[in-house]
Amino acid sequence: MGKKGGQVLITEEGLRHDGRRPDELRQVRMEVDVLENADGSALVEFGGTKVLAAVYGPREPIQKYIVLPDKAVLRVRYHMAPFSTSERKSPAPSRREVELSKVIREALESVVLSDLYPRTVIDVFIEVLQADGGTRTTGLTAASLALADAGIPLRALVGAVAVGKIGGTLVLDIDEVEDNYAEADMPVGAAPDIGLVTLFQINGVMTKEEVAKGLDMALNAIERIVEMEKEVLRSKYARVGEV
Amino acid sequence: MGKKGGQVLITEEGLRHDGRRPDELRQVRMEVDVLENADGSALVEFGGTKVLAAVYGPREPIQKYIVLPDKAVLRVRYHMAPFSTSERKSPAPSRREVELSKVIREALESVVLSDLYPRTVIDVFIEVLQADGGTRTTGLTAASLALADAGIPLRALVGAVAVGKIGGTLVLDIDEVEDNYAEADMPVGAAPDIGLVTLFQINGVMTKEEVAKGLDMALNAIERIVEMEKEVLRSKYARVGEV
Amino acid sequence: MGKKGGQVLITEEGLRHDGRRPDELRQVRMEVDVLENADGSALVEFGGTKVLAAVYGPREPIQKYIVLPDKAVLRVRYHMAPFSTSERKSPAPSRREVELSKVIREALESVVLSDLYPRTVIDVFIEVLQADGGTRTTGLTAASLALADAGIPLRALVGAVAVGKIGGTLVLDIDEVEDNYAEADMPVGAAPDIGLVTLFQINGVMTKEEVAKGLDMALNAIERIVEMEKEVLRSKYARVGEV
Amino acid sequence: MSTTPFKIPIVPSIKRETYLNLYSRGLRLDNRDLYTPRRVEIETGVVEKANGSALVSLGNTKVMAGVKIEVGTPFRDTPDQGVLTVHAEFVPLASPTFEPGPPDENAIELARVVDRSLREVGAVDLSSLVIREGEKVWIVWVDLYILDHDGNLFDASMLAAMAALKTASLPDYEEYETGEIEVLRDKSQGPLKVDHTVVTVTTAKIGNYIIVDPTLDEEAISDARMVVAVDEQGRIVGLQKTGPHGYTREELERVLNISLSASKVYFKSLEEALARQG
Amino acid sequence: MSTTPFKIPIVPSIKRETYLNLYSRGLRLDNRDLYTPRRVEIETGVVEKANGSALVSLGNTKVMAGVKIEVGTPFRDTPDQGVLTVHAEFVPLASPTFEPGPPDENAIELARVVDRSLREVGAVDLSSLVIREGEKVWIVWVDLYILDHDGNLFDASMLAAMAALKTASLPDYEEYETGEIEVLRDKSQGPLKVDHTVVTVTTAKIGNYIIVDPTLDEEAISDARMVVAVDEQGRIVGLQKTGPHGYTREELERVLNISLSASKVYFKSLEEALARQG
Amino acid sequence: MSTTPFKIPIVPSIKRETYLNLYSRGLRLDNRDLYTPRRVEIETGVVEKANGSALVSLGNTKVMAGVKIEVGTPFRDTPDQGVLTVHAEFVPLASPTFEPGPPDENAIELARVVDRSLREVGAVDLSSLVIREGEKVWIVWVDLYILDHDGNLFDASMLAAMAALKTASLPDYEEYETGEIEVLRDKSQGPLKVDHTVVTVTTAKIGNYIIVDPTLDEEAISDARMVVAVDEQGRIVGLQKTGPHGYTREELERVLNISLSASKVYFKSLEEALARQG
Repeated sequence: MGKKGGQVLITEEGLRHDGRRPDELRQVRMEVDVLENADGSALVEFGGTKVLAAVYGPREPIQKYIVLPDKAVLRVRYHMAPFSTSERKSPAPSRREVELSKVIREALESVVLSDLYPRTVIDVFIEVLQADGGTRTTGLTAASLALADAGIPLRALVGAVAVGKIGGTLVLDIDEVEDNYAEADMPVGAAPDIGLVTLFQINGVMTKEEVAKGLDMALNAIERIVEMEKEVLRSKYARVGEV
Repeated sequence: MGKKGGQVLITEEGLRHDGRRPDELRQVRMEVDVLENADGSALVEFGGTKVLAAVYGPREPIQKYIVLPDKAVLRVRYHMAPFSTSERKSPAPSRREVELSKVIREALESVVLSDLYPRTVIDVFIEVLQADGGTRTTGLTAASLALADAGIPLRALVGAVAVGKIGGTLVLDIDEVEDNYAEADMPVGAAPDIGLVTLFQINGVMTKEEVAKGLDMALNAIERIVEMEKEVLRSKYARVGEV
Repeated sequence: MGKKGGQVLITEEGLRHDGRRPDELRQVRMEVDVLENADGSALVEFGGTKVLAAVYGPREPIQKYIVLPDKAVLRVRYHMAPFSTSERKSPAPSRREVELSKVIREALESVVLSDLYPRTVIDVFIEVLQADGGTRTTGLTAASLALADAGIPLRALVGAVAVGKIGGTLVLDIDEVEDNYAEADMPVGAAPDIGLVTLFQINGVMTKEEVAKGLDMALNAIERIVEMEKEVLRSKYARVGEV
Repeated sequence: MSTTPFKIPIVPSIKRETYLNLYSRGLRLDNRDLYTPRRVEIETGVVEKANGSALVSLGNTKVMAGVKIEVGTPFRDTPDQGVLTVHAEFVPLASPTFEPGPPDENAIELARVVDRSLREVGAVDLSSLVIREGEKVWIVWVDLYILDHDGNLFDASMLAAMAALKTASLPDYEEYETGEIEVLRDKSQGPLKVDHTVVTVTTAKIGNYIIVDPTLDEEAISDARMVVAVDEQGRIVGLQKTGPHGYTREELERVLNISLSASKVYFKSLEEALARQG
Repeated sequence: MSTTPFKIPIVPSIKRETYLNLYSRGLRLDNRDLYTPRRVEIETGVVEKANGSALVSLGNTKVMAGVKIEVGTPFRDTPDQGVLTVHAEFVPLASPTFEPGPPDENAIELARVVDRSLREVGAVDLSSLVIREGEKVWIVWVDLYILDHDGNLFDASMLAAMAALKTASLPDYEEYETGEIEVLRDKSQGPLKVDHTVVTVTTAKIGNYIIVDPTLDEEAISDARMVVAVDEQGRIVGLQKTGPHGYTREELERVLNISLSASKVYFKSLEEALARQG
Repeated sequence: MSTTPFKIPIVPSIKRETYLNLYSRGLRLDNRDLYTPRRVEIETGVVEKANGSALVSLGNTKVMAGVKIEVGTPFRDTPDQGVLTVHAEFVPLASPTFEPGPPDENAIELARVVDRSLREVGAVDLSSLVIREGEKVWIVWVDLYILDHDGNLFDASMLAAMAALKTASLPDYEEYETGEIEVLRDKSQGPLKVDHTVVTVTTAKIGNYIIVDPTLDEEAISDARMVVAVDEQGRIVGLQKTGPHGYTREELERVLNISLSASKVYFKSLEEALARQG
């Protein structure tokens, strides 16, 4: 039952290697407006995973030919700092980073009201400062906050979290140790206020029933994550209001 | 007499390792209109060598600055599929592929009536699916057919074949095994209807007399190859006519 | 006192491994107008170090977007020939070459009267043909000569030389052997006629007093170097005048 | 950096209306119903020089897969396993929008989804690919070559990869005293050991409709697509949402059901092709 | 090819006048005097996965440094020494003018100046980094990550590099019979051996004024800058003139004096931060 | 992708007429006849750090060749041979049309034609370059550096390569107990073993004329060019048609005759230069 390489991943009491219950998130920390130059920025931490996101735009791109006549073009870069991983990561973008940049961009496309800004680009830069599992979901959450912080009109906020399957048990928000031994990893990103799942992947083997149960766990948690996002944005605007 | 590495390349009877006579082509197969999206396409096989060519254009290029005011720009890419060779080939273009793209483009420049389409590009994409000797000549033949299939006006059709020198004997249409042991390899491409040789290379050591004799062999064969091209194109148009 | 790896770098008499005194330059050779196509060119040798520089421009760049409305853009490439170094150097630009291209460009920016040629570029290409220490200073000297040879108006000519610190002794114009054992290397480029130091680096450990003394040595030598530059340019124009 | 596609022609809304209208009557432009893939043709052994190969047509979409098996070094953390690598090329002859150059984000996504779907379920038995543990293993290269693009590259590519792998043979080798391994390309040790069969089912969401195996035109008007990888036991062995829009919770359930059901068509096509080959 | 910057907005001459006016009264826009750096904040241990790390704020400029220590091969001509490598990324979130892609000439110059200033004085004891002479040594990677650019990246980067190195610990390892080395990332052998402390002091020349620690606005109106690296003994351990203009002989003397004096502020900030960490 | 050159200025047809007119009288603009190359100057030993070097002027065309000999690994299929590698750089100082960057198709074609012409006839005795069979051999790098481009880079490059190779010396080496080889760059084992001398003769076809050694202006108005490599025995050891147009069967015969005849001029220049060199 989830015991590989000498590591007990789920105890007899049903607790995880770090003491969490199956449906428990790691400690989540969110902060917005953490950078000076960017139009919007956010730092989001899920346990040991730390991700910074910054937004520039809407602005005119240097390469004029990439604009669209009827809406803003969204550009997203998901990138890992060389010191963010166990072994030093080369700063050149890996195939994994290329794929995740696309997956995160497509998870944001439907919430950004890009029709309001034709002939511009909106740039979202995501930097993973420390990777301990769930970097794409943490990155998507940070990107959503940074977009809101930049004042870009959004249909809804997006939150994200991964569900893992370990020794047949579904667990929420898996960390790197768990991910290494999981039978499946299912990252989910959603905008609960408009009822849409905008990021969805499965890596591993699951039954249809497990997928359904995992989706429930993830969506439930995402509601709480998006509530936290709202709280953080509210307190920022409160703070701004006070000045 | 052409016996290296335990391989008898020319028997006492003057036959080659696959039973061909010195001036015999491998089995040649040609087909046009094999792809849906391309404006013209062709698949040509010389024995185990299989090459696909596709033509797009005349069309406007994305990079506007490459056009010419008085004629179409011809762009040719000769490329080998990673699985086409004995050892897997990296898909990044090699120096050899860069050179052969140029050699094939220059072999086509004089037959394409590019003056008819100023400010456009005509793209010719050649993919070697299986390499068993003579890929450049097979590729040029396929490109000629694909251009005709695309309806691009041509001064004449081009056909091509290589002559090899093995143990002092000149042989037509050498395959990979023969090429590995040949003293020289002489690819020739020509447009017999206008009497022009448009591709000509020698790799190896030959006397002036051998070159002359080899050219005769090649040009003789190319007449037959171009006849086959015409036949294939005729039956296609016949077929189209019937519809 | 400067004796490492069995090599005596400064003798008891205060002479260097090649017999020079501490404040003595290597044999310097300068020639201008050595290339046909370039608008200006120069070959400069300091001992075994040989550097060729060529200037094209002011001219319109192919990429139109790089121009400036109020002055010429200066582009400088410092590059080493593959055969210029002990071990063959890959022709792809190294990080060192990128940095030195910038350092040399910035050493030229203040002497080129670029305001006279808005919307153009001036290209300076520096090729190190043989590297025996002091290639950046020799390159800057050659670039200055080539600019003058191209007829580009300059505020002043630039000359350059490096000072090294070996076993505590400051020595002028260090060569590669000395550089390998030096405690510090201080390349200096200056335009004596307008009293400006335009290239200045220190690699190694020096006291403030050593820096001051080294600067004196370098600037003193640079006056002589610039005199040579003028002489070479004068005889060229004299020659031209005679024709 | 991933960028909103800006080169794609804007689809006239009239076209989308036409399609939606058809869907409302359970029909499609090519006379299929909403949940049936196009005609599948699978030919194997098309490149004799490869250790395995297949040419798959899915309607007008054509994908070639070639399997090459070479000797290499195992990954450090799996010294007792061979290596499986999937690579995809969108060669420019396949579409007016493809350009020469290194794989773009679409080609990379395609290769990685196929790769993960094979890897996670252990489709190829990597432990059977060890020559000398920790030192020399077989590297299985699967190269996907898109030859004609009329939509749904995922399903066609996965079918091609699977057909090529299931008909691939492992080359023999000779080991020299120096430890050097020479591959005997013309001699086979027997078939490559493939433990599971995987297909993907791609559906597009267009308005409120979920349709199986979209054509290029349908992809252009779709809101999003879902690629569901399924093994011969009906387990989900991979999944990727792709495209700009989202799905409701209820739509996700429908997509899974439709995909699991449609997967049977692909399994049947594969079986028949391999039996013919057999 | 190095090109005159052409994307930088032209600074209105009126702005420059305003600054010069302030300088003439010994003042700056942010109320500093000419020779005092902005407020320095140094936080270490910010990335637990790195062997050493630091986040430095110099006014609104923010730089993160991460030290990773890996096993590798020594250079051929120094078989008895480990390797120190400094790399800088101008990540695009730090400034509207930074673009994704490989390091440009500015990032390369920054990394190389920091690298040389550490290397030439022997700041890190490379001889303590040998595992098996000529074969296996520790490679110390210092990655500088610019997070917010408000001028003077050199000084902030050097402080971050130094703080990360001085708080870095060397991982333990296990040596197998095969000679293979496995890094035990969770176990430490003790601190990395750092023999010297280096800071850089960047001054800008604006008109006739030399000012310490320029902001981004001050860099935009400056004629040239000088980066002077100083060690704890007050020795000059590196120097780089950067920017398009030149210096008179007399200005160079002033710059050196000002820099040596200002270096003490940075040394104090470093000491305090490391003591707190202690 | 190879593209019809689009940056080259269109040659006014009047210019072509002028040249054709001259040719009809057996003359050229620089007073040569149709079949004589320009004045050849060959200087060897111009880069002392290289193992061999030469600077060749062919009229106003200038090419430098440097030979560097390093220790490396043989190709797997030729364990008993050293390696010869030819590389060409069109450095931007040579022509207003050359740009910095990796070699383009013209530079690659040039290098490959020179390489093949040397390799196919066995000009350099590769079997004399083995240090330890299958493990360590000498790699001979020939780097062609175009310094001034006034047409016919092929012939000038081949002359430079040949002069550099024929004056190159093989460095000595020391073998350590570990098997490591150290190159003793300052000591020579003796000359590099060169068994054959090869030159190329480039002709241009302009209208009905075939002319030897075209200048840049003549290349611009030419229909096509032929590069014929010839060895000291008068054998054809390589050939490359280059340029957009074709040749009749009869023209090919003429080209071969003209080229074989003109090759003698180049051989003589080479011999004289090498004799002078001693």
